[in-house]
Order: sequence, then structure tokens, then C-alpha cells
Amino acid sequence: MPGLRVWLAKHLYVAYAIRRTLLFFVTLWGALTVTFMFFRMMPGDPIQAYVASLEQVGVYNVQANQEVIAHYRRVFGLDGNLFQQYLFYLNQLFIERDLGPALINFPTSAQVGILRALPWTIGLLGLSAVFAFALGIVLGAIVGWLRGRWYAEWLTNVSIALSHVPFYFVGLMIVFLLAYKLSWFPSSAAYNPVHDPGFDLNFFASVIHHGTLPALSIVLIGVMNWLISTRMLIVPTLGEDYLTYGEAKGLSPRRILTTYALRNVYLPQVTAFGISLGGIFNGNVLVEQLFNYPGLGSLLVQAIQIYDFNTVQGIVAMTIIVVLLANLIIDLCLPLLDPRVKFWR
Amino acid sequence: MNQPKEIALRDVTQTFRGGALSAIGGELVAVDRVSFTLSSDPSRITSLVGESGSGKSTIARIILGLQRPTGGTVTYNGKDIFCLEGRDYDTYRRDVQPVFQDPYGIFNPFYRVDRIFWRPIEKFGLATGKARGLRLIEESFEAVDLRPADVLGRYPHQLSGGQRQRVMLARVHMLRPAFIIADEPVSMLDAAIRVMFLNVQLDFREKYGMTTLFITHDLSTAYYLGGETMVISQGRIVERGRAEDVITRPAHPYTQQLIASVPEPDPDARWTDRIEVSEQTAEVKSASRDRCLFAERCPHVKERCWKTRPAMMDVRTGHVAACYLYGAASHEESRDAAVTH
Amino acid sequence: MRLAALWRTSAKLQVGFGILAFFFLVAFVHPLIVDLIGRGKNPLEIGAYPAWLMPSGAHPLGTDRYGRDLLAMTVTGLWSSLQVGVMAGLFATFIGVVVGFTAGFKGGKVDSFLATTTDMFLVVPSLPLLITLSAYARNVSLWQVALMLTIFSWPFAARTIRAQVLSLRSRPYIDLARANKMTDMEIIFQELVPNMLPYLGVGLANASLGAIFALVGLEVIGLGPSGAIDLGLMINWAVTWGSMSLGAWPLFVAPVTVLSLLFLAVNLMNVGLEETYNPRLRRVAGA
Amino acid sequence: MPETLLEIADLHVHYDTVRGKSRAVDGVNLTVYRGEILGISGESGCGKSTLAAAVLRLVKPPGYIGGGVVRLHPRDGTSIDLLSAEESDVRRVRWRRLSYVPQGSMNSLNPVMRIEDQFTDAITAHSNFSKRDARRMVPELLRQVGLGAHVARMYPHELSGGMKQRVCIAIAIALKPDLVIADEPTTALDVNVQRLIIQTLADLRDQMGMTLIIVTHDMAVHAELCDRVAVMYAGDIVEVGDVRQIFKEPRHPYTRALIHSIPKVGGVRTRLGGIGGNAPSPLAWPQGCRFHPRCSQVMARCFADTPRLLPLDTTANGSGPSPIVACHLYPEQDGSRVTTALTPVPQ
Repeated sequence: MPGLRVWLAKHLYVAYAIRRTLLFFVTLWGALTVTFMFFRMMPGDPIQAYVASLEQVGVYNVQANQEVIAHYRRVFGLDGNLFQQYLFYLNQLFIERDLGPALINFPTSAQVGILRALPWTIGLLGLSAVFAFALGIVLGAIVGWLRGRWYAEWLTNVSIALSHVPFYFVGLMIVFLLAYKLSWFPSSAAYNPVHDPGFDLNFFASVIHHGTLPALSIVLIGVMNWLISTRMLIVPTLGEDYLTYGEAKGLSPRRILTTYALRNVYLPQVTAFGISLGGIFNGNVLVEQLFNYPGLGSLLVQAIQIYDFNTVQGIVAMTIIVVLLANLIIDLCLPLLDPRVKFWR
Repeated sequence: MNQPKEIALRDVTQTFRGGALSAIGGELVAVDRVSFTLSSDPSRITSLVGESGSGKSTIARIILGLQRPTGGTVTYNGKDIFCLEGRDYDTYRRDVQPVFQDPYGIFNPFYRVDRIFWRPIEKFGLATGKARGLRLIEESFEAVDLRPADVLGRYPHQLSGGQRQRVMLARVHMLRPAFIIADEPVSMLDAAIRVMFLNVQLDFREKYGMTTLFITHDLSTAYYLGGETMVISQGRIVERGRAEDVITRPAHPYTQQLIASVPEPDPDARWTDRIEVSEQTAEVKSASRDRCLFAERCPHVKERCWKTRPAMMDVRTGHVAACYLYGAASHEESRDAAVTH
Repeated sequence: MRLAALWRTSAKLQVGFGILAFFFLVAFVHPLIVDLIGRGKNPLEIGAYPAWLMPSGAHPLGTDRYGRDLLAMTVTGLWSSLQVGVMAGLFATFIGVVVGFTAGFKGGKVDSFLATTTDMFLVVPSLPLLITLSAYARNVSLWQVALMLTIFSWPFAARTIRAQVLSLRSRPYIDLARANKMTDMEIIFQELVPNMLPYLGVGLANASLGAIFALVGLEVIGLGPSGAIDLGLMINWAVTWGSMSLGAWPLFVAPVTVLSLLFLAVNLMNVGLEETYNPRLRRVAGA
Repeated sequence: MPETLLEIADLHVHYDTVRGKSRAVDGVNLTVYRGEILGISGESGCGKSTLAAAVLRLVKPPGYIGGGVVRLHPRDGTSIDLLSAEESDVRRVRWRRLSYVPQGSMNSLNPVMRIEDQFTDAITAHSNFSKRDARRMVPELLRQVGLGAHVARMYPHELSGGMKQRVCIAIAIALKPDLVIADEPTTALDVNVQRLIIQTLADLRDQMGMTLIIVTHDMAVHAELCDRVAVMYAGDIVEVGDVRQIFKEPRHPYTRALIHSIPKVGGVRTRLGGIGGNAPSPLAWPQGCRFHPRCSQVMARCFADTPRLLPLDTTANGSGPSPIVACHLYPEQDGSRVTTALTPVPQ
């Protein structure tokens, strides 16, 4: 065992990677358990609610066939005590990777719908979040560097004012302005049904055309958010000793801003980006619902309205896995941004 | 202050593990089986001199009860300070008071400076009633050459570094503890105020019989204070004796090199020889610790130095050094011997 | 930094707090405003006035589809939104303080366990679960709504407070407090909390805002848990009734503006506090 | 007369702070000759670091240059007033003629860049060396300060304090500048590392003929290293003289008190005096001679007018260049002003 420790001491990055991966699994297990408990402790019983909604539609005479309910209960893994359900839940997720029948298009299992919707969400959410992050960092650095000039202060104050306005507020305004009044962009669906999904150019063109508005509502606010936080980080860095030293070396202002100031800001911001993904998904649900964009968000809202227990639980689990994976990837890339990371995390 | 009070450290060890350090494979031994005793009778100034990272500040925090050591014991009049309860704990806190290094960090920015005095007065019941308390405070201000009008009622950020450190001294003067644990109190002060601070420290011993453990990296300060001097390196006490002996007639090779590196404030006494210091980078020092840790850089290194850790050997009366130049006993043998008799 | 000094040096803090105070005042006196508009009858009753009236002297914000006065509705909506928000904010900040202080102050194993748990909750997407909860648990009281919102907003408070406590805990004046024979509880409440008051205050504002934002989000997609009138519900009505196309802009604009100003206020306080409280930022700003 | 390298005439540096205008540097006159090490000493808060920053034109808001001239006479270039010249001209002079060893060298190295990149960006910015040539120069520069070539590939956090300081020195001498300004190069270092730094700085003068300005409050470092020492107090220079004259026969009462309050190692142990009172605040310097509140030989004149920095006539006890003192104890002998009349500069 001590030999391994000494070997690890030599290969710091490997030791760091192992530590972060272990933490990834612990957090993943913890988050999934929290959601499992959450669903089980909710007031009201999903099956009763589902059957009640069917009853309103006049499809079932509930009192007559209790075994129908028992059957549903078994299918949805809600029979047996809590611990058996928990094992069933984990087995479903990791071993069989089959989330059980979804009610949306019964009897296909839930993960089919989820996996079909996932690329849209990753595409819309992922791309616009990363774009907003990059643009926000650059603008934040410039505003921090040029603080005092009127346009820099003006942009900062606008960002302060709007940076926490929720995505769907902006979404509503954009729909009203660009789609309704000026109708430059379509305000719903992911692509024009005329083109069938495939790898041809105009399909992509229509996807981009349809995706602009929802992406814009995420990017607009995201940029302002990252602008404020970057400026807040870069202004004190401008006072650091190594920056004065860079100036004393007579380096060009552009080089000082990029290699001295900005590179020291990447680390905290990239870590914050990882953590913010969870929050961005929340806003995304509403944006997709507003633009009825076929991502996980709108699938979730549909599933809720018909009490589709498996799909909802599947979507939440999928989001957790995606967000945590993204965080793990970011953690593993951190040492490239800042070599000190291997030591103190 | 009739019967003498004593703080005794027996084989105190402090190792840091976990977090980043476990990544470096193993632990960092900050304090490595250190033993010494501070006694209030006769009151004396003992200076603990060492480079940064030698563990001297860790020892201060352990004695003050701020940090529990991973090995060994610290006893106050025979009782382990980390198991003190009720009255014993009160007397210990009453008798052992700190003076910290960073004058800017010792005041809670939220309160006025006066709180530094009123908290101990209430907690230790030094004076009943505001008037008697105020008189006590003014008396202490005199002792440290501070005018109460300049300081009382002010906030910490309105005072200079020198004023703040003197306020700490006034607090200690008011409490009159048996022991003062001063952790590098002068390293952030200018020469002029530093001398004044050291003079007050000398007064505390002469007039009020307070014993001080004075921690510093500056040999000239240790020499100026006199009393006893202990030199610490890499968590181990390597030399101990009267200040004159240790600083003017150093025995341990490490102390000799340290003294030789102190710049003389005299242009005619400049160094003539050149020194080549082999620089170890921060990576792991793999060799085992059961040896003299100065072996790599010691001009008189012998075979035995690499084998076992040297015990404290007698150099002259009251002057000991952990070096095989003066004897052959290893640390283990001497410790067993000490336990038997 | 003394609270008074903090107040004087930051204009952003003053403006932000001013807006917040204004809205709380309006919310507190909303029954008076409603009576003033109604002049005897309840302006929120269906059919009280003609529908879709444009803003006029009697009805500064006009009326909605069922002839209910919009100003009265906005003010009442503000009151219930703030009520839920503040309740959720208080619960979340309380849990955040307890977790943050225990983790920051104790350190070691307790700290790493609590930190990982906080990260776990941070990663879980809160909205889907809230939606599920509200879908199953029909007609719940405001208290239950506030509790639901708390479950996922306490980690944010816990994280910032833990970071604060960790940085303050290593200050020499904490060691001096121990040398003054002060117990852990005394140190926390007399030495740590006073220095963190501005952060706790803004942390509460943030948590409450987060809760309002989540609640409004639920209501906009029509899955709001409680039936009480609040700003989110007004936006939902505006969208479902297509009030924009009918030219009845106040139904949509009023709640959106109120909420945006609330966000602006809290944001200003955040930035203001950070600029005056973060010594490095201040050093550069020349103070 | 040794060749003049740098002339500072009537330099003022002020800071607009919340609590009023701080006159950190208030009318400093100083001349630096080629090939010498000039020490600038004084308590913290006397303005010595601000002076160094002003010469390097690194004073950032809220600080600003209140007036004065800093004229550099490089060996082969035309002389340039660093304060009034265009930023582009100053940037051309930086590092090739005038370089800097920073005060907080512990965090002056960019934490996310390898050591060799910290060399190459300075070299390539001021010379036509390519990045590859610059990288090849690094091992030799490191050897000159006693560091192995392997240090080039390491990151700052992997180095000890002493090593970081020596890297900064190596970077400063990369382009063989005429003048190197080192701000508190030995503070916060351990004793044996301190000695190594002093030895390295001395080598720069002895082996490479460079001119250095050493700013530090530690008088012992001045004794070990400097040829001439300027003592600063309350934003102005009170005494300039040869290092032996400053230590053996200090003229100004403040210098005398400063020398007297240095605890020595060895020798008989007597109680030292120290200087009473507190250091004055730059927001409100005392009237007349700024040392009068703490001076043991204060006279009536000292309250009224500020003494001017004048050379004493050296015939009395000539030992090297004449000491320059600003104190009413030495009434003006020959009335000639020091450095007010700048040596005529060919326009």
C-alpha cells in the first residue's frame, strides 16, 4: 500500500483524477437517493392520481379492478417496502438501463422518449450556455480592464440590472417582439416539419432558424451574469503584484490582460460554470415550454400533466447524470488551466 | 505567586495529513517529539529561534491550547492542558496569555478597541465596576507608553501597526499572567518601535516576574532579550542554552551556519567568504526521519548522523546541542534513560 | 467595516435597499390601497368593473378579463409573492446558517460531509421536483409552498456562509477570543456573526428572491401549487388570455416590471456589498 | 566625478484617498551614479517604495505624479525623462535600460505560467529574439543566480521563497539593463537565504558592472551591500552619504537614532533607545522639519522652516564624497544647491 502512495506522490494528476472521480460517484449516488426519497415522500400516491385522472376521462371503473392498480404498482416499482423499491430504482437506472413503461406513448419504456429529447436539450442548453459563458468572460475582462470609461460602466450597470431576470421573462419579451411583432423568427417547434430530420443543409438551417429565439433568451441573460462575475473577479486581480510586475516588464496591455489577468480568472469561473449547469436546466425547462421546443423540459411538463411517474423520475435522473458528468469533465480539465489545482483540491 | 507554576512539554509531535498532503504521499511532520519546560520561578525570557516552517508557531498554538498535538503531552502543573475542567481550566487560561504576530488581525473590526480590555476584565473578574476597570486600563497604557486618549473609543483600522501591538502589550500588562507566549510579535514592526516593544518585554520580566516564550526568526532580537535561547529546525530542538552561549559560541553546525548568515550592521565587517546553498525544491524528501535532519548540509557529517536521531548532548554547563560532535547517545536511548531515573 | 460606514460608502447598496423597502411598504399597506381603489366595494370581485379597461384615473392600470382592477391585483399579488418568498428565504437561510456554521467552524470530517451534501443538493435540478410536487399536492397552504421551495434553496446560502466562516475562523482575533476563555457559542455569536451580518442580510434577500423566482416559474406554466393571486399567476393569465394581442398590456407589464425591479434591487445590494466588503476590491477602488 | 545615470529632481507623488490627500513623496532630489549600489532606507510609510514605483512609472490611481523630473542617461541611448515621455517610449526603455525586482516577490510570478515563459515574454517584448532563442537564454540566466536549469520547467508554487526571489533577479538582468531597482529584496526571507540574495546582488555590481538601487528598511542589508545610502523620512530625503559615513558618523539626528536602534548579535548587551513618538502620517506632515516632534536636538528654527538638502563642505573631515544633510544643525556653508541645476541635456 505505501508503494502506491509514493507512486501517487509522483503522479499528482492521477491521484487528483482518482479523488475527483470517487467524489463524482459519491455525489451521484447521493443526488439520486435524494430524488428517490423525494418522490417517495411526496403527499399523494402517483398511481392513485393517475387512475383518478383516467377515471375523470371515464375510461376506468376503478373500484372494480383493484388488481389493475396492483399491476401498475408492480410495473412502476412501487410495491414492497421502501428498500425494495430503492433496489428496483437503482437496478432500473444502472443495470437494466430500462426505466420502465412511460405513459406518454405506452408501452414504450421511458428512456426512449428521454433519449430522443436529450440531444435537443443538450444542443440548445449546452451550446447557448457555453457561448454565453465565453462571451461573458471576454466582455467581463474588457469591462474590468477599461473600468472608468463611460461605456464600460454603462454596460456594467445594464448587466447588473438585467443579469438575474429569469430566462422565460426574456423569452416572453423576445417572442412578443421578434416573433409576434417583427416575425423574423418562428416562435415554436424545433424545425420546420417540411424538412425531415437528416443530414442535409436546409434541415440544419431550419433547426438554427427555429433555435435562435430560445437560445437568445438563454444567452442574453447568461452573458450578463458571467460579465458581472468576471468583472468582480478581474478587478482585484488587476491589483495583484504579478500584474504590476507584468507592466513593469513593459508587456503590451493586450498580453497582460490575456495571459496575466484572464488566465487567473479562468479557474474560479470554469468551476462556477459547472455548478451553474443545474440552475440553467431549471430555466431551460420554462424556455422549452414557452417555445414548445422538444427538449427534456417540455417532455417533463407533458409527463407531469399526465402523472407519468417513470418519465419524470427518468428525466430528473438523466439531468443529474449529465450535470455531474459535465462537472467531472471540467474538474479533470482544471489542472490544465491552473497547475496548482492538483495540490489543494 | 507563591508555589512555582510550570508548563512542561513531553515528546510533543504534530503531523499534518489529508487533503493536498495525502496527494504528496504521506504526512508533513511539523513538530517532531519536542520536550522542554517553562517555569515561572525564576521568571525568565526564553526565545525560540527558527526559520519559517520550522514548527515554532505550531508549538505556540499547542501551548495556548488552540491546537491538539497528534503525539506527546503538554502539562500545566502536572495536569494535561487538553483535559482541564472547571477551575483548573480557568487558572490555566488566566496564567497563559498570547501576543500574536499580525497587528492587523488581532482586532475584531466590528468592535471598538476598548473591547480588548473589557472582555478579559469581565471574564477573569479583574475589576468590579467601570471606574476601577478604567483605572486598571489607564495604568496598563502608561506601562506601554500609550496615551488612552489616542486609542480608547477608536476602531482598529484607525490605529497604526505600532499602536496596535502596544495595545496587545497593555492587555497582557493588565492581566499579569504567569506566562506570555509571544509568536513573532515584532516581525511586522519598524526598528524604532521594535526596540521599544522589546524593552517593555524586559520590564515585564524584571518588574512583574512574567515568564515569556518569545518566538522569532531574528537572532539579534533573541540576543537582545538575553535569558535562554532554543534553536529549532524542521520541528526539532537542535540547541539550547543561555543566549550569550548559543549565539556567540554556537555548538550545533546548523546554528553556526545561521549565525554566520546574519548581516552585520557594520560596513567594515562584511562577509568575505561565499556560500553555496544547495536548494531543495518542494518535492518529497524521501529519506527516513530517524537521523540528523541537517546531515545533507552539515560540514562535519559522520556515518552515525545518518543512522539515528542524536540526543541532546552537553557542550558546557547549561548548554546542550543535538549533535554527535558532543556525544554518542541517540534520542531513543536518552529518552528511555530519562524515563527510568 | 461598521454597518454605518458600509451604508455610506456604497451607493448601490442604498439604491437597492431603497427599492426593496418601497416594495415591502406597498405590500404591507396593500389592504388600504385596495380599499382606496374599491371605494366601498371589493375591486377584486369578478365583474366589479367593465373588462379590459385601459389605464385611467380611476384604474391606474386598467382592468382584466373579468373586470378586476389590476393595480389592486398587482399589490395583493406582490403581498402574497413576498410572503412566500420571505418565508422560504428565512427557512433556507436558517438551514444555510446552521449547516454553513457547523461545516465552517467544526472543519475536518464534519466539514467534508456537509460540503458534499450541499453539493449534492446543488446539483439536483430543483424545478422538475417542484413541478412534480405541485402537480401531486393540489391546493396546499402558503406555508407548505414555502417549505417546498426551501428544500432546494438552502444550499446556496450554506455555501456562501461556509466560505465566509472558513475565512473568518482563521483570524487571530478568534484565537484571542479563546484565550479570553470564550466558549464556541460565544465566539460564533459575538465574534463571527457581527462581521457576517451584511452577508447574512443579502443572503436572506437572495434566498427569498430565488424562492419567488421558482414559484413564479411554476405558475407561469400553469402548475402553480396554490390558488392565491400572485404575480406569477397574473403573468400566466396574461399569456393564456393573449392579453398582449388584445392590447391590454398592463396585465403582463405590471407583474413583470415589479419582479424585474425586485431582482434589480437585490442585485444592486449584492454588487454593492461585494465592492465595499471585499478588501481587495476596495483597495483597487482607492477607498 | 563618476558618470551620472539617473537624476531625480523635486519629485512629488500624491494619493487621493478617502481621508484626504496623502503626500507620500514630497519633493525628493537624488542622483544615482553608474556602477554603484545606492541604498534607500527609512521606516515603513516614509515613501521609499512609492519613490521606486514613481521612477519605474508604476504609480497607479489613486496615486499620481504631482511634479518633478526623473531623467535617465542610458549608455548608448538618448536621455529620457521617464515621467513626461510617451508611454510607448517608456515601454521601449523598460527592461532594456531599467528593470525591477518587485517588493512582494513571493507572489510576483504569474502562478499559472511556467518559469521559462516568465522570462521569454519579457525578452521577446524588448528584443528581436524569437521565443526559441529567448528560451535558450534561460538556463544561463538561472545559473547566474545559483539555480539549476530544471527550474525553468517548474511553476511558481513549486519553488521556495528564496528561489522565487532569485528567479525575479534573473529575469531583471535578462537584457543586461543599465539600472536595476530592487524593492525590499530580502524581507520575509530566512537568514541563510537572505545572505544568498545579498551575495547575488553584490555579484551583479562586481561581475557585471550593473547599477542597483536597493530599497529596504533593514539597515544591516545596506551595511553589507551598498556603496552609498540615502535615508528617507516623511516623504523626503534627510541624509545621503557614503555607507561608512552613514554608519560611523551619521549626521542627521534621525539617521543617528536609526543606527542606534539596531540590535546587534554579539558584543556587550546594553538597552537601546529607539525613537519615541509615532511615525507621522502622510496626510498631514508636521510643519517645518518633519522630524522635530521626535528629534532630541530640536531647536526653535526646526518648528518654522523646513531645512534644505545641502552638501556639507568636506574639508573638515573629508572621507569620500561629501555627505548631504537636511538639518538646521548644519547651517548652510557654501549655499550651492544640490541638483537643482540639471546637467544641460543636448536636445
